[in-house]
Order: sequence, then C-alpha cells, then structure tokens
Amino acid sequence: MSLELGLVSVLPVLAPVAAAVLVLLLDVVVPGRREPHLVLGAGGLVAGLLGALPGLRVGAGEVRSALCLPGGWCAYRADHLVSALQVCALGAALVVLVLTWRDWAAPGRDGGPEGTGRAPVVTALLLAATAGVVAVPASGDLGSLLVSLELATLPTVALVALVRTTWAADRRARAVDGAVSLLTTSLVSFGLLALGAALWVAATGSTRFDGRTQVDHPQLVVLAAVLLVAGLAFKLSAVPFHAWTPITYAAAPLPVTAYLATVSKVAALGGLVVLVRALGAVDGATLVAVAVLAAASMTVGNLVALVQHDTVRLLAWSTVAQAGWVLLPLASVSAQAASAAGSYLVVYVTATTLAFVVLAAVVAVAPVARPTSLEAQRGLLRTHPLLALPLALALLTLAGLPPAVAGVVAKVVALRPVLGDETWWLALVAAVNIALGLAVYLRWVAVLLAPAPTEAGPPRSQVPTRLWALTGVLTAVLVVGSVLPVGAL
Amino acid sequence: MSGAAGRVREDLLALVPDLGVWWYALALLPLLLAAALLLGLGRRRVPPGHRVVHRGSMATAGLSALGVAGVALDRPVLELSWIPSLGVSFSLRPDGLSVPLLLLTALVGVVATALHLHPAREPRPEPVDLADTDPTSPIPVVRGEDVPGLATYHACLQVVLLGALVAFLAGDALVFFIGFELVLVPMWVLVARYGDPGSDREGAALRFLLVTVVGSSLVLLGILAVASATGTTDLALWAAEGGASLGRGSQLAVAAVLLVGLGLKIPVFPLHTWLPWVHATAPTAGSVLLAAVLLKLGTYGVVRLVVPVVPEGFAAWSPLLAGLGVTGIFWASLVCLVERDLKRLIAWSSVAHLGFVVLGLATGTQAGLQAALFGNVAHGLVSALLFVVVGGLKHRWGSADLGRRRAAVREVAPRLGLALVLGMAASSGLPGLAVFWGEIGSVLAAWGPAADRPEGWFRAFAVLAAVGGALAVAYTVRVLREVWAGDRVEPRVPDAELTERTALRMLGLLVLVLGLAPTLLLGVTAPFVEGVLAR
Amino acid sequence: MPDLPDIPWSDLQLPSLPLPELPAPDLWGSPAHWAVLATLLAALAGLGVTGRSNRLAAWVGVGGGLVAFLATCWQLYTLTQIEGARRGVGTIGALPLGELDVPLRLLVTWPVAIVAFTVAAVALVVQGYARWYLWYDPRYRPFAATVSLFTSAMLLLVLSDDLLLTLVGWEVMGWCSYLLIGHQSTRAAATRAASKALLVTRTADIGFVLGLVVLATGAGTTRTSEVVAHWGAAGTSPTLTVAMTLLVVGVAGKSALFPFQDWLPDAMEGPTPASALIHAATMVAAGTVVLAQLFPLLAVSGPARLLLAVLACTTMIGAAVLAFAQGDLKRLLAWSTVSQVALMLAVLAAATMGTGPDAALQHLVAHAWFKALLFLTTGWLGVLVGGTAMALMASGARRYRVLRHRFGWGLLALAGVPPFVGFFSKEAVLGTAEAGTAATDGGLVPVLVLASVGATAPLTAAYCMRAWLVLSRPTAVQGHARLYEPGPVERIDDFFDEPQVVQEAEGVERAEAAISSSARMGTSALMLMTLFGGLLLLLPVWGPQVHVDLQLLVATLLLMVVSALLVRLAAGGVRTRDAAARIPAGVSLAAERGLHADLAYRAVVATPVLALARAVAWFDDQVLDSWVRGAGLGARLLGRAGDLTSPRRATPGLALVLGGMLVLGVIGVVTA
Amino acid sequence: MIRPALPYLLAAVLAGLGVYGILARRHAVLVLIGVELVLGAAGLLLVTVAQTGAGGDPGAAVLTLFVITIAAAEVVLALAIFLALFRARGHVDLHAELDDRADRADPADRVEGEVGGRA
Repeated sequence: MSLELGLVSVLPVLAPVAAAVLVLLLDVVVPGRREPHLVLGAGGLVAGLLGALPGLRVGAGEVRSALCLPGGWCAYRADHLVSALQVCALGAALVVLVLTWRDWAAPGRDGGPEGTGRAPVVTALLLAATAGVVAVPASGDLGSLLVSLELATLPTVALVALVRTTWAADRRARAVDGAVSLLTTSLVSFGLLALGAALWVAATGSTRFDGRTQVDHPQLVVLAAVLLVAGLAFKLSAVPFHAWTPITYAAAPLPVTAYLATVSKVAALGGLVVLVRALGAVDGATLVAVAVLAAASMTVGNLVALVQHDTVRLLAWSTVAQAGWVLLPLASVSAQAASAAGSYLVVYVTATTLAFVVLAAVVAVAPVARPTSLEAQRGLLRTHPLLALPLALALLTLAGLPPAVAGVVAKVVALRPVLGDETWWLALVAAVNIALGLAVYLRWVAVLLAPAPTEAGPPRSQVPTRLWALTGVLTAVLVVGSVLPVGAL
Repeated sequence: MSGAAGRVREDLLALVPDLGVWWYALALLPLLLAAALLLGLGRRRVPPGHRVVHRGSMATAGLSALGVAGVALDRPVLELSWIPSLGVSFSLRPDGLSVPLLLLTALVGVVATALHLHPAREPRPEPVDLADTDPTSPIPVVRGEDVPGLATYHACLQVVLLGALVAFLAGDALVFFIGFELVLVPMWVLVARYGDPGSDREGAALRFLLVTVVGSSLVLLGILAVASATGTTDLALWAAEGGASLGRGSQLAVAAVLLVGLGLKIPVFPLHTWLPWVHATAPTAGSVLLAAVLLKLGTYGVVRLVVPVVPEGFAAWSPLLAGLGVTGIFWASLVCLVERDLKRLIAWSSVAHLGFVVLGLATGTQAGLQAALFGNVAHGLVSALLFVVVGGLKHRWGSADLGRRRAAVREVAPRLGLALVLGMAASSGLPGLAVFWGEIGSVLAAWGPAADRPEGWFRAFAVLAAVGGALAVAYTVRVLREVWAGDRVEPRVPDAELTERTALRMLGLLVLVLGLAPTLLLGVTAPFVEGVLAR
Repeated sequence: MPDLPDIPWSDLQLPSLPLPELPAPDLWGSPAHWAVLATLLAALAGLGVTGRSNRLAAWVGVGGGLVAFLATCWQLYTLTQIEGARRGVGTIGALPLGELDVPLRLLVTWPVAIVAFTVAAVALVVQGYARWYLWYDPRYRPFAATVSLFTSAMLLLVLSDDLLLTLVGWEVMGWCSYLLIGHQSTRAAATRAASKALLVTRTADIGFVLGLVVLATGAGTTRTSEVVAHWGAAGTSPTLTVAMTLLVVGVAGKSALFPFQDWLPDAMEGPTPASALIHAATMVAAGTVVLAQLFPLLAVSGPARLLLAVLACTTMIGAAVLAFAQGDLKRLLAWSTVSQVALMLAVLAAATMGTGPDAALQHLVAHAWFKALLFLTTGWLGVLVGGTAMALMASGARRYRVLRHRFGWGLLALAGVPPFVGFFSKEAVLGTAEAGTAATDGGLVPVLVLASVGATAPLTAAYCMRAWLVLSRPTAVQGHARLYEPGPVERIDDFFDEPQVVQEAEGVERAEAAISSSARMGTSALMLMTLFGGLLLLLPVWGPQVHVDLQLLVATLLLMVVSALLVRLAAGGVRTRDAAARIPAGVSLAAERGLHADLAYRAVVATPVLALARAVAWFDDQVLDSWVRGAGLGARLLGRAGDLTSPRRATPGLALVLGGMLVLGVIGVVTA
Repeated sequence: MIRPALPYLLAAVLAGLGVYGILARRHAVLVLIGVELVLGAAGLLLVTVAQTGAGGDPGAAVLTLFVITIAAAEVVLALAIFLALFRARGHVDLHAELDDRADRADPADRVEGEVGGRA
C-alpha cells in the first residue's frame, strides 16, 4: 500500500507542529530565553498561514489533498472552505500568540524574569493545539478527526491551568478550577465522540468520509451522527454543552480565553463541517437536532449575556449565542450550509478576536481595580476613542448591524439556507435573537458612549504598540469586510 | 406623467449638467465624509466650535440635497457587483416611487441639520398660577451654542440621512436592508445621548432600537425567503416576477413576516406603542427625522417589497391590514384627545395618518396606492413641520406637558403659532394642504376596493376612517385651544429664530404647494403605480 | 276671500334684454379662475408678504375681493354670450388616480354665476368694512387673509363641477369659520365658540364626506355633472338613498339645522364682519348650493328628502321662535339666519324635478343681501353704543339716523315685505312648495314645508317687528341725539393711513364714532341691493316653473301684519319697547342659551368620546404597551434566571452534557 | 451474518456503567474511570464491528488503537490537572463550587466595596 504524501498541502498542519517541536528543542539548547520561542512560534504559524493561502484560490469542487491512498481516498482534504477556516484559525492563533507576549515581558516575582520556563511550554501548547485545529476540518476519516480534535482540545486545558506564577494563589486556584471544568466536559464529550464514532462505523461499515458511504442502518447512522454532534458541540459551546464556557473563560488568562473563544471554535465547526459533508448524502434527520441546538444556544446565550456585568463573561455568553448562529445554517439541507456556517464563523472569529485585543489593551491601561468589568469601560469613547471605536465596530459586527456591514452579511449568509428551506420557526427564533443580541452588545456600546466618570485616575500605562498594531489590522479587516463583503465562502 | 409635470421636468433637465452616476457621489459621499470628519473632529481635545460644526453639517446636507435633486431629475442607474457570492450588486435605481421620498429626505435633512441643538438643562421652573409667575424667569436661549458632543450629534444626523437615501435608492433588496438598518444605531445614539434628560432617554432609545430591530429582522427573513425562491435579490426582477415562483402558502408566510416587520416600523396598530415614547424623548431633529424619514422606510418597504412581490399574499392579508390601519386612525385620534404631552400627541397623530396610508395601500387599487404614496410624503412634510414647532416649544417651555399653564403661543410667539396652526390644520386634513388628498383618496379607494378584496369590510373601514378624520379635527381644536389661544403672556418665550423660521417656511410652503397642486406629486408616482397594479 | 288668479313666475320676469356684442376675450383663463384665484392669492399674500403693514394687507384683501367681484360680473356677461349658458373649465388638471376619474373641473351656469356674483359682492363689502371695524386690531392682517380665503372657498364650492372641489371648498370654509369666530383668541368665549363651530360642523361632515365618497365611487368619477347623470340614469337605489341621506346630514351640520343648530348663534363671538360673511353668503348657505347641484339625485331619494324636510321645518320654526326671545340683536339675527337657511333647504326638499331647485338659490341670494346689511349695520351700531345687547341697542336707529334706513330696509326684507328682495324670494319659495304639493298630490314633504313656511312668515315678521320697535324707540331726550350727530358722520381715510395706536383720548373716541367711507359705501350698496335685488331674482335666467298664488300671498301678508301688530301691542307697556320682555325670565334665559343644546352635545357626544379616549389611552398604556415592557423585563428576568441556574460545578455540567445528548438522540431517532 | 449479541450487550453495559459513574460520582478519579468505561465501550464496539460488520475495512480496528491512545493521553493530562486541583484546593471533589461569582455581583455594590476598601 503506497501512500501519496503531498507534504506541501499539509503544510498548514505540519508547520505549527514542527514549530512546536523546535520550540521545545530550542528550550533545551538555550534555556531561560523568551524571544526566540516567540519568533519561532510565530514563524511556524506564518508558515502554516502561507501554506493555507493557496487553498483560498482553488475553485469550487477542487480539493488540495494529501496522504492519499491509491484508491483515491485521502486522509487530508482541503477545499476552499477548509482553507479559509485554516487561514482564519492560524491568523487568530497568531493574534493570540502576540497577545501572550506580555507573559514573557513581565518581570517575575522578585523583579527578575519568571523562572518557570513557561514560555516554551505555552508556545508549544499553543502551536500544538493550533495544529490540531487546522487539521480537524481537513480530516478525511474518523481517525484523523478524533486525533486532531483531541490535539486541539487537550493543550488548551493545560493552557488554562498554566497561569503565571506572579498571580495570587486564589487566582491561580481559580484557573485550575476553570481547567477542571473544561477538562471534565471534554472528557465526557470525547467519550460520546468515541461512542458515536463506533456507532458510525457500525452503521456505515467504514471509518472514511469519502462520500461513498453505504448505509446499512439508517437509524444507527442518525444516532451516531447525533452522538458525534453532541461530542463536538461542547467545543462550540452550544447549549446544553456550554456549562464550562463562562467558568473557564472567566478563570483562564485573557489570551487563553481569546484562544478558546476563537481558534477552538474553528475546530468545532471544522468537525461539524466534516460530519455534515459525510452525512450529506446519507440523511437529513440530524437537522432537527441541530436546529434545536442552534435555537437553544442563541436564545440562552443572548438572554444570559443580557445580565452580565463582566465583559469577559459577557463575551463567554455571547460565544454561546454565536455558536447558535454558526449552527443555524447547518440545520438545512442546502448545499451551501457548510459554507454558510464557515463564513459566519470567520466573521465571528475576526470580530471576537478584535474585541479581545481591545479588552487586553483596556486591561493594560485601565486604572481601576477590576478592568474587565463593564463599569470600568464607562466613557471609553471619550478617554480612548481609538480603542472604543474598534470595540464598537467589533460589537456591532457581532450584533449584525450597520455600519458593520460584515456582520449583517454574515447574518444574511447564515439565515439564507434556513429560509431556503422555509423552516419558519427557526427563522423566527433567529429573528428574535437578532434583537436580543443587539440588546446585549448595545448595552456594552452604551457604556462606551456614556460620559466618562470624573474621578477616573490617570491611565496606568500606555497601550503597548503591538496591541495598537493588532487593533489596527483587525479593524482594517472588518472595515474592508464591510465595504466589500465576501459573503459566502 | 401628466403633461405639465413632464414639461417642467424636461425644462429642468435641460438646465442641469449631465453628471450621470456622479450625481450619486454628490448625493451620498458628502454625508459619508462629513460623518467621518465630524466623528474625528469630535474626538479632539478641543472640539470645534458650534458654528463650524453646524454650518458644515448644514452645507453637507445642502450639497447632498443638490445631488439628490440631480438624481431625481436625471434618474441615473448604478450597477456595481458587490457581493458576488450572494449575487448581490450595489445597484441604485430611483423610480417614481422613490424620487418623492428622496427629495423629502434631502429636504428634511437640511431642516434637521439646520436646527440648533441645545444643551440639556434642568426644566424651567413652571409657575402654576398667574400669581406665581416670575416675570424675571430666564428666557431660554434658542440660538446656537457650544454643546458637548455637537460634532457626534451632527455625524449621527448625517449617517441617518445616508442610510435613508441608500434605502430609498436601492435597487437591490439587500442594499435596501442595509440602508434600512444603517439608520438605527445613529438614531439610537441621538435619542439616548441627546434626548430629553427629563425622561428615561436610554430606555426610550433601547425600546426604539429593539422594536425596530425585531421589525427589520423579520424584514430580513422575508427578503431572504423571496431571495431563495427567486434566486436573486434584484428588486426589479422581483417586481417583474410578481410572486410567480412562490406558492400560495409561501406568499402568505412571506407577506405576513414582511408586513409585521414593516408594520413595526410604520407603525401599524397594535405595534405602535414605541413611537410616542421615542418622540417624546428624542431631540427635535431626531423627531423630525424619525417622523419624516424613518417611518417612511416602513411604508416604502411595503410598497417595494410586498405589494408587487407577493401580490397574492398581500391581497390575503390586506383586509386585516386595512382593519388595523383604521383601528390605528381611531385609536390614535382618541388618545390624542386626552394625551398630556404635546410631543407625544403629535406622535400619536402620526400613527393616525399612517393609518390612512395603510388603508390606501391595502385597497389594492391604483387610487388607493396613489393616495397612500401621496399621504406618505404629505405626512412626512407635515410631521416634520409640527415637530420643528413642538420641539422648539418644548425647548422653550422646558417640557411639553399640556397640563401646565403657559403663555399663549399666539401672543408671545406668533410665528411659531402660525406654523402650529398650519401644521395642525394640515394634520387634521384641511383641503388645500397636503394631507387632505391622501386621506380622501384613501377613503375613496376603501369604498371601492380592488375586486379581490372583501367590499363590505372595506366599506366599513371607509366609514370608520371618515369618523377618524373628524376626530383629528377634535384633537386639533384641543391643541390650538390649549396651546395657541389664550390671554397669558407669561412666562415669555422667544419666537422662532432664523433657522427655525427658514425651516418652517420651506416645509409650510411645500405643504401648501402639494395641497394646491397635488398633481405635481401624483404625476411622479403614477407611472410606478400603473406598473405595479396594471398586471 | 276673493278668488285671486295664479300668476306664472315667467310673467313676472324681466324681458330678455339684447346685450351688446362686446368682445369677450378670456385673458389667461376664465372669469371663474380669476374669481377663485384672486381671493386665494389675496389670502396667501395677506399672510405671507404683507409684513407688518395693515394698510398693505387691506389693499391686498380688498384688491382680491375686487378682482373677484369684477370677475364674477364679467362672468355674468360672458354667460350671455355663450350658447346654452354653460361653461366648463379645468383647474389643476385631472388627478391621476387610476380607476377613479377626478377631472377637477369648474362649471358655470346662470344660477351659479349669480350666486357667485352675490358672494363676491358681499365679500368685497365685508372686506372694506372689516378694515374699518378692525382698525385697532393687531390681528387685522390674518383676519383679512382669512376672509379672502373664505371667499375663495365659497366661490370654489359654488363654481365647482367636481365633488372633490366641493369638498375642498366646504372644509376650507369650516376651518376659516373657526379662525374667524376665534379671531379674538385671548377671549375664552371666542375660542370656545370657534371650537364648537368647527367640531359640530366637522362631525356632521362625516356624513358629507361619506356621501360624496359613495356617489363618486359608484359613478367612477368625481365630476358632479357625470355623477348626477350616472345616478340619475340608475334611478332610485338604496345606495343612492344612503348617500343622499348622509349628504343631508352633512348639510344639516354646516347649515345649522336641528340638531346641529347650536353652533351658529355662538358664532356671534366672532367680529361682526365675520358673522356677516358666515351668515350672509357663504358657509351656512353652502349646503343649499351643494344640494341644488345634486338636486336631481335628491329628488329621487325619498327618505333623504323627508329627513331634510323634517330637520329644516323643525329648525325653521324653532329658530324663528328662539330669535324672538333673544336679548342680543346679533343673536337674534343669528337665529333668524338659522331659520332662513332652513327655509332654503326646506324648499329643496319640497321642490320637484319640474320646479327645480332655483327657488332655494334665489332665497340664498336675497338672504345674502339683507342679512349682510343687517349684520354690518348692527356691528356699526355696536361700535357706536358699545355692545349688541338689546338694552344697549335701544333707540339706536333714532340716535344715529344714518343707520335708520339700513335697519329698516334690512328688517323689511327679512320679513318679506314687498318690494324688498326678501319678498320675491319668499314668493318663489312658497310657489315652489305649492307646486310640489300639487305635483305630488299633497305629499307629506311639500305639505310639511308649505305649512312651515307659512308659519314661519308671521314669526319672522314678529321678531323683525320686535327688533325694529326696540331700535327705533324714541329717546326720552331726543335732543341728546342731536349732540351725537352734529352733522354727517366723521370719515377717516382708511386706505392711506396706518392706525395710530397711541392717540389722544378724544381722537380715539372720534375715530370710533366715525366710519370709513368704504365701509359706509359698502353698506349703502347692500341697502340698494336689498331694495332692488328683487330685479336680480326676476332675471329671465332662473328657471322655476312656478306660479305665484296671489291668494296665498295675500293670506301670508295678512298674517304677517297681524303678528306685527300683536308684537306692537305686546311692546306697548315696556320701557324699552321690547316685546320679548313679556316672556317669562326663565324661558327667555333658556332661549338665549339655545335651549341648552350645549348640554345635550356634551352628554351625547363629548362625554362619551372623552371617556372612550381615556379608556383607550389607559388600555394602550397598560395593556398594549405592557407587552413591550414585559418583553424587556421578561428577557432580563429570564437572563437572570439563566445566569443563576447555569452550573457552577463540574458534575451538573456533565449531567447537562449527557442529558443534552439524550435529548438530541431522542429528537434524532424520532424524526428519522 | 451472525449478530454478535454478546459483545454489543457488553458494550452497552459498559457505556451505561460509565455514564452512571460520571453522573453519580463526585470524586474526580472515579469520574475519570467512568469516562474510561465509556471509552472502553466504544473500543469494544469498534473491535466487534471490525470483526463482523465492516467489510474488511481495517480502519475500524485501527480506530480502536487511536481511541486507546487518546484515552491514555487524556488520563495523563487529567491526572495532572487533578493534582493541580488538589494542590490549589486541597480536594478533588467535582461537586465543589468552581465558579467564583464575585464579578457577577451587582456593580453598584462593588463600587461601594471598592470605595470602602480604599478608605
């Protein structure tokens, strides 16, 4: 059995993995340094990004495949949508990597550098998880799917727990709590996923997703698909698999939260896309289940986000709501469903990343004790207009309201397949949730717009240049996306 | 188009330079640039003075109005591929339906930017009786002043105008929708930040936003349903197809969703409760824009997205729609008889007027549609006029409560008084002023609706609408008696100042011209109406 | 009683005079256009461009009136030059209303042209008079503009050949009456009266609007002549009956028929020129014009005619009785207007297709002349004596001799004494009613009308006599009158002066005692028309095919004389020579309050409507809006509940995951 | 084809036991064992299918190996986290409160508290 490798196509996955290994090796060679790890990690991500970019140009129906068997089946298949998801994940991971810079730059407990050697570990974990995320949507069989999914999940658990030693003890304990929450959910979900995989094999007789699946037991396929969806949904924070989300988001370091809120979602959606494509020919019966998931997620997420007083928690619940929007198009039989969900996810990831970047900047400069609270951002538009405007843009994108046309178009793309099916009940739930979501995000925007509190002290420090750069780049992406929306991928 | 109007148009066309699609640049770009510039300027440590901002904003609106006039005369067509993956093109295509509304928007834009914004103050102490009158109570300032956030305020006005213009110009459903939604955030800011500090302005703003967003979400659903059935978002193609690719059930569903969504915006009874709150709170320019432009988006949407696109669905819902419209006329007019806040009262009268518009639309006849389109524009002018007056009065009085005793407007501010009489007379359907033709046309059309409408119901609606017209006179009389007439001259308030006078003159003149020569407007809309209903 | 012959009306008419063949160029439109537009433009200019100058406003107002007057005169002439004496012209072009044909045209025929002439003439006089009357009024300019607008609206209504144009004129007049009556808006009574006038008439207008709508949509056009042709051809139908009944209700409101009568006497709160205009030629008579234009339809709608007859006859007699009991001369005249307008409408109900509606229009014209005269003279005297109450007015015609003939002729004409104009019109009315009786062989409606007219004539004579007795009471010290009238009254030149607000006290008094030449000239012209206006009614262009029953004539005159004598007798012992003083105080008070119709309006309409409005406002706020509020609150509460119940421990989260899996599995398997 | 009922039954029992363990136990390691039982059920199912159902696709059997490997990795990580939890909190009770609600409190109270703290 000969295997066609096609390593160029796998570069998006290989480059981060290789970088992760190199980072660890480098740590052995030159211990106690930070910058080289970062540069190496960034290099790996950029290389992956460059490797994925050509995939954006492939036409409809074309696939960049690798690890192929002579029969034509490939374990790695990246078409246009998958490449887009990969680019999105790698880009977001790069942003998170830059966000974590502060972990390296800050002094240790006694004024000197932190001596735990966290830097290479964190970098390596980040790279490994990203490699997993990138591999998920491209997987061509159940085995690759399971492996890459766990590769995407397990390092993030470690990342949540690996907090800075300079933190207070109870803050670190909270981080561990967050990790426990994420870990237990992911464990159980993996159990479900494995069961689902087994049932899938039992029902279809194959572990490969090659579109030529023969169906022996339709009900079994549905059950398997539902179990697989349930196993994947936790990663997407869909209700009722969302319980870990607010706990972990609030407990983890901000860059890691950003990672969980953005890059991880790509993995979840990637898995779902693979699944939906494999199911596509088989059956449409999981649709109702997905529809229920979507409706419940967006409603619960928005409702609870409405009463949050902490921005990170608000973003956590907003993630839950947005998960519903990502799932929404998948509830239809339309051929564009996967692409619509992917398109929505890209917009969501961009906007959420921008929100987290701004949040990181605010945390860096805010003079108050609790910088992530909503109250701390009162009057931000007066005090830091260049932070507040991008944040408002990001929030409006999430809400889907002009002038953030990108968000509107994303909502349009997500809703279109549902209305193509005329699933009116779901569409109506979605419509109500547009309004609910607006209430959520505009509550935040209103705080930004409000007059600044007079007793606010001087800013603690300047916003670091790298955050300015990230804000600028992401804002530019959103603005361009609003002027010339891409629409469906 | 009737001969006279056609000739006038040709003569005017010969005069204007042929800028083609560049008219759009003239109409839209100034607004965009000014909004960006004002937002930028407002963020500076030392914000620019009110004169710079006010005049710049006014000039922008004027420039844009010029562009809109050019668009209205030239009617160029712009088609740019915009979102190829969704088959959406950025197409701007004015026709007989949109041209009057475009001109209305441009005019109201000039008026709204011309009005001064005043800093939020504590309401003036109100003497409850003649004995308590404090002759030295400060006379409120109505001239321009440096107000914090003035630049942002004007930027919001510009964006609202931009959105409305885009929505009216759009030849593509999605472009329409984006324009439709673009107005929401700036309007929300206008109400929440510059609204009446004496009331719950943030609550009112949020209520406005959420209710209208629920409406626009439903509109989006309808648009997408039609788009997936027809495979295009081009409005001209939709109208040409006339719902052929939608089954009866789909037509009913799409029409229902669209009508509820747009009905929230218009607003149609019983979805109207947000309007009085928002009007009572919004700053004057905000009220003017809301009444004259934003509500028009709803009726425009019905004529654009429902009537020609899902005719069968619309016909099925139209008796209910007409019934709700008539109930709205009745309901709002009755509330006007006891409402204590003058601004809210004017807002309620808007609900009544739009009831007539809805009734006309629902009849499904050319006469009804013509009357509705006419009534739409007429209501825009009249409500803008009334809100300029009432907003000015509210600023001068410190509140718009009718329960307090105040100086008679006719005695202390005769110019405002005259405008108030004109506006209220027009609002009560006085012939010779604009609103009359729309209302009587609606009643005429309702008595003889289209063949597929239940005649008995519509006749009953016509009777109720006529009774509602009499109620309009009743509340008009009430307002004039409580505000305009009387012998008190304390506390003194200043009369209309230059910008208000100019705005009132322009609006009043147009109300009069449309009332005396309705053919000017009816001639513009007639080809469109024939095109829609001739099938 | 000797058997007297019937004289056909055509025998009384003047011979058709051959008019010289003057060139009749229509410069820029027809005279109808000029008449309507001149007054309309005068109204707009009066509001818009006169600035602060009363003088300019007066020029504009009177100028507009003059142009209209000349145009209507010219129109009379042009009609003689037109074959068939019908002339239709367009206005602003047809409205493109799709299925409905709305040509918006005007139509001039002889009766219409004469009515227009009368309207324009009275309006011109009123404009000139108002300049004097409102000399010190700071609001003269809006008043003049409103009068112009009022005139324009009435001319439009008279000349209209389109139901919509009729409605335009109709409603505009209603509004103008509001502004005119409420002119002195600082007085609560004036504002109240104005509001009442507008509300009552507009309420009745619901019927008018609906009637027009029914007629127009049924015919598919709003052109009056075509509407008449269409429905006339269709014959009697329930729809037509309903439409005409609704129209009659509307007309009843505007013409102050029972039960809408009460607004008109209250309208006396307005300045006297406004009262003259409203009462004489325009608003209250508009209903007559409209029904005359639609007469062929009214004639075939039995119930509508019956309703009209009952309302008109009730009003006619009741108002005449009330007029007698008023303690104020202006209110007396107001009630007499109510009575006289009811007379015009009653004859429309009694007329048949054979007689046509012209008698009503003739009475309209006649009434316009003498009622305008009476009002303007009353206003004049009111200025001189400081009020219009009977007590103040007593001896007025003696003290100011210049008023004597004006009052005398006016009252004689009102009473219908030959050879004044009122006599001719009343004969035409009687003749028409009698012809109706004959044609329908003693039908209910004509008999009712005939009886009521017969009963009204002596009542009218009675209150005229009463007024005259009071006015011409010899003063105890006649010499005092000499003091007040040292010669011809002072004149002031109103068109070339601005009123000087700061004047010496003596100057003010003199100015007030004087009257301007134009105002005086106007009343003189009216006086002449009161005497010679009968000639206008005898022109050969009227077409009533009626006979003057001399027997009836004599009987009526006798009755009138008797009632006048009775009044004289009753007035005998009274110091003010006021016969009404014999009426018990309670009754008199009730009569002055219009028999408390106000309370009835309030109880039947205003109170229930306001109660309903309060209920609606409450419902809107508490029930409808509560959905919106509830949604906001509910979302927040749900959110809080969701926040509180979202798991904080690992195990419930795991249970949720497994439970969710179970639910999804069930959904998947069930729907598969 | 023979239906191998016994292995399927065993897989079902294992999965049920695992789910029961997850739901009923609060000791972290016991929950972990519950998850392992579910994974075992999946593995058993896969092996059975590989032997009977799947038409010669070796993937099913290989997948079992994958699952086992991943499970091992998970256990390592899980035990590490539990250790950290024990160090931080002194227990490995999964029913303990994980979420610190301090930042959920009403902002008004919090501001007051802060002011008081500064004073």
